[in-house]
Amino acid sequence: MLREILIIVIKKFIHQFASPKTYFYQVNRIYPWLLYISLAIYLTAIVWGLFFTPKDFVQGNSYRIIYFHVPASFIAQSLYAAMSISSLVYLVWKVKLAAYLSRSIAPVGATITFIALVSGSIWGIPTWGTWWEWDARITSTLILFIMYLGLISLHNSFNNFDKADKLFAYLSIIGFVQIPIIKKSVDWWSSLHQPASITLTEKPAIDAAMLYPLFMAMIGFSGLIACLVILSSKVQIYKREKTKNWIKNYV
Amino acid sequence: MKVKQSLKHELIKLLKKTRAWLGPILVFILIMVAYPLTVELTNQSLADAFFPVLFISCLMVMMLATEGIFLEDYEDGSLEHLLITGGSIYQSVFIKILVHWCFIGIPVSIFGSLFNIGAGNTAYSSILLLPSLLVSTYIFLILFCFGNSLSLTKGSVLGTLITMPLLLPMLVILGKLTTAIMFNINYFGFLILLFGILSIIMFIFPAIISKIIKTHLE
Amino acid sequence: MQNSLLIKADNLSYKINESKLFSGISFALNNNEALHIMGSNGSGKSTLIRILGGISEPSKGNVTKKENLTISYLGHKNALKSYLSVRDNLDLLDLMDNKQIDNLLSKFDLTNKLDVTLGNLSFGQQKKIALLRIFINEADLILLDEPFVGLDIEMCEILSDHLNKKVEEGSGLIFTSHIASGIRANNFNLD
Amino acid sequence: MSNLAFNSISDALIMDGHGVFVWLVSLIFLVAISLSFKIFNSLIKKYKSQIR
Repeated sequence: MLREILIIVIKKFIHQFASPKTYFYQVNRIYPWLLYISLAIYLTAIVWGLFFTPKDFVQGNSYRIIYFHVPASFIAQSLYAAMSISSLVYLVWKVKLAAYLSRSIAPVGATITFIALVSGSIWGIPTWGTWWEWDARITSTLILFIMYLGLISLHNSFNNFDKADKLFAYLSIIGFVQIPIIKKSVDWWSSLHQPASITLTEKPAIDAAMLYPLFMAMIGFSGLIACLVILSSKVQIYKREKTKNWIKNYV
Repeated sequence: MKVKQSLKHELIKLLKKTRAWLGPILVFILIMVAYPLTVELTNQSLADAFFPVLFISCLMVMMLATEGIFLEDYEDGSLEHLLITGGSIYQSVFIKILVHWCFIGIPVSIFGSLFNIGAGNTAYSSILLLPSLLVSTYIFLILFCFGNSLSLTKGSVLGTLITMPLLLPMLVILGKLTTAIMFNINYFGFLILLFGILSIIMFIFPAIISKIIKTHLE
Repeated sequence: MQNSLLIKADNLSYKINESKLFSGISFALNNNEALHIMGSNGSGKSTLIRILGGISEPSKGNVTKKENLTISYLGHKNALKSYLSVRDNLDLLDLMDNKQIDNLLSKFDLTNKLDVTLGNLSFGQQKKIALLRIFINEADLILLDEPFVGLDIEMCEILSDHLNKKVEEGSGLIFTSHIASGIRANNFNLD
Repeated sequence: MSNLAFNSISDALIMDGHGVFVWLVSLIFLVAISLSFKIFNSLIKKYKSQIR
């Protein structure tokens, strides 16, 4: 009995706060704060990382690309996870907003994955002497990129948005299987790529002086990407809810 | 609907359409025959390069075999009819994939391991190859069916783009399997891994595919 | 036979991409009743049939059905394979083992067509074969989408007579058609 | 914060010959991120004007 009441309350809560309208107004309020604070953090981290950290013993100064590459590849995967989770929310609870969100994450994710790949390739030239290697980590990031492209083109090829949303959700959940493979691939298969610099469970493999700016860069970059996702989701809401009254009033 | 009826239906549909099952097998044999002709080198290099060619041609043949696998039933209204009259799409999809594997996957696997001897590898490696080919053709079929169901009415370009990322990890495993067979190390580990993958996706994917098809019918 | 509720539509509405196709449709169908859904092209007749059949989800409202309701259905697509022979097609529909099949085939003038590839038959003949399932399968509810398209007058009469008989025997019938038919039914206008 | 890693501006630009790569990557990031902000903003403007 209590459980049923709880479920009803939660459902009400979700439908109240997950309405595109509420989301839209809330997001508009936090957007400028988020943008400027994360921009400040990111720029500080980059300046710190590029000019004030000591140079790496083995890789020389080229290691400074880490401050761009690592946050980007981390975000590329996290965005995919976020997209799958919100797809799952859409399929289970039929929350429209979740579908908008997962659709709007896809182009951002594709961009970030692309620049992660490119920066990785450029980093590879001075350190490994090759810009591309068919090793597991790089290949799986490429897979991630193709996955994003596939999702976007799948959604774009249907005129009926409801159908497109559902198919998108199914594909992104199935593609989620890729994420653990990407995460673990470095450990499973011997490769050129170094193991992850930072893990939650173990002591970081790099020096503290290099680590702090890296953490800062990650936080700042996440904030920036969150801003991009917000913008992208606003595009989706404008596109999909354009017949609704509240949005006409808003504009 | 009873399983036996579904089986009968899928058998009629596949067998009476000769090009649907004979075509892929013939293409496979053609690749296997044509490939040694294009390699004008010693027998040894032929044997070395055989496995990648074999796996890729298996992949391509399975892609051919699943081309428009649900499209026909979708367009003539059979799926709609099945759903409204209370049939199970899960069962129909499961059996459809199984029947396709029996009539395309099994012959291709057998021919593949026969051609393996022809390429200069040992008969023992052929015996090792056969079960892994049987399993991997089934996995390929399921994955291509998934891609095809998503891009049901939108053609094979989209389907391929969607399926490719799912296939690449599978190809990596097959690449590792090649070394395992060549040097006979940890072969059964990989075989068990393949069986594990198959046993999971064999039952889950038809359910997802049937959900996707229902979405298309809406 | 006493009246029992077969299917009930409650305030159905359907929209594609936020544009409304129809809204506020309610009706109930008992057995021994027939319902003729009318409407202009694009008014959502087929969609309504598909919603009743349980394929499409209505955007609002819901459909309640009798428990274990069996449905016999023919959409505007025939669900036949043009590359198979007529016999194989009937096999696919599990009609070939039925006792009535020979009788019906000779009534429809199709006995000598059994081994002909379906694609070589005319549109009307194909439609007759597709309709065989309606004549043979026993079901609580018969759902038909444009059953009279492509049929000659004689066949139209046979079909109407059969459907009338079925309704009298206790089935429910819902069909769409843009022509007046010989079926005794309540009319329901979508426009 | 540690000390400055480079003695002069030209040192910081060249970075022992690795400067090309580091600055190329930073340029790519700058362009990609600002371009995506710009694209999304212009899309929002477009849809807004459509609704009006």
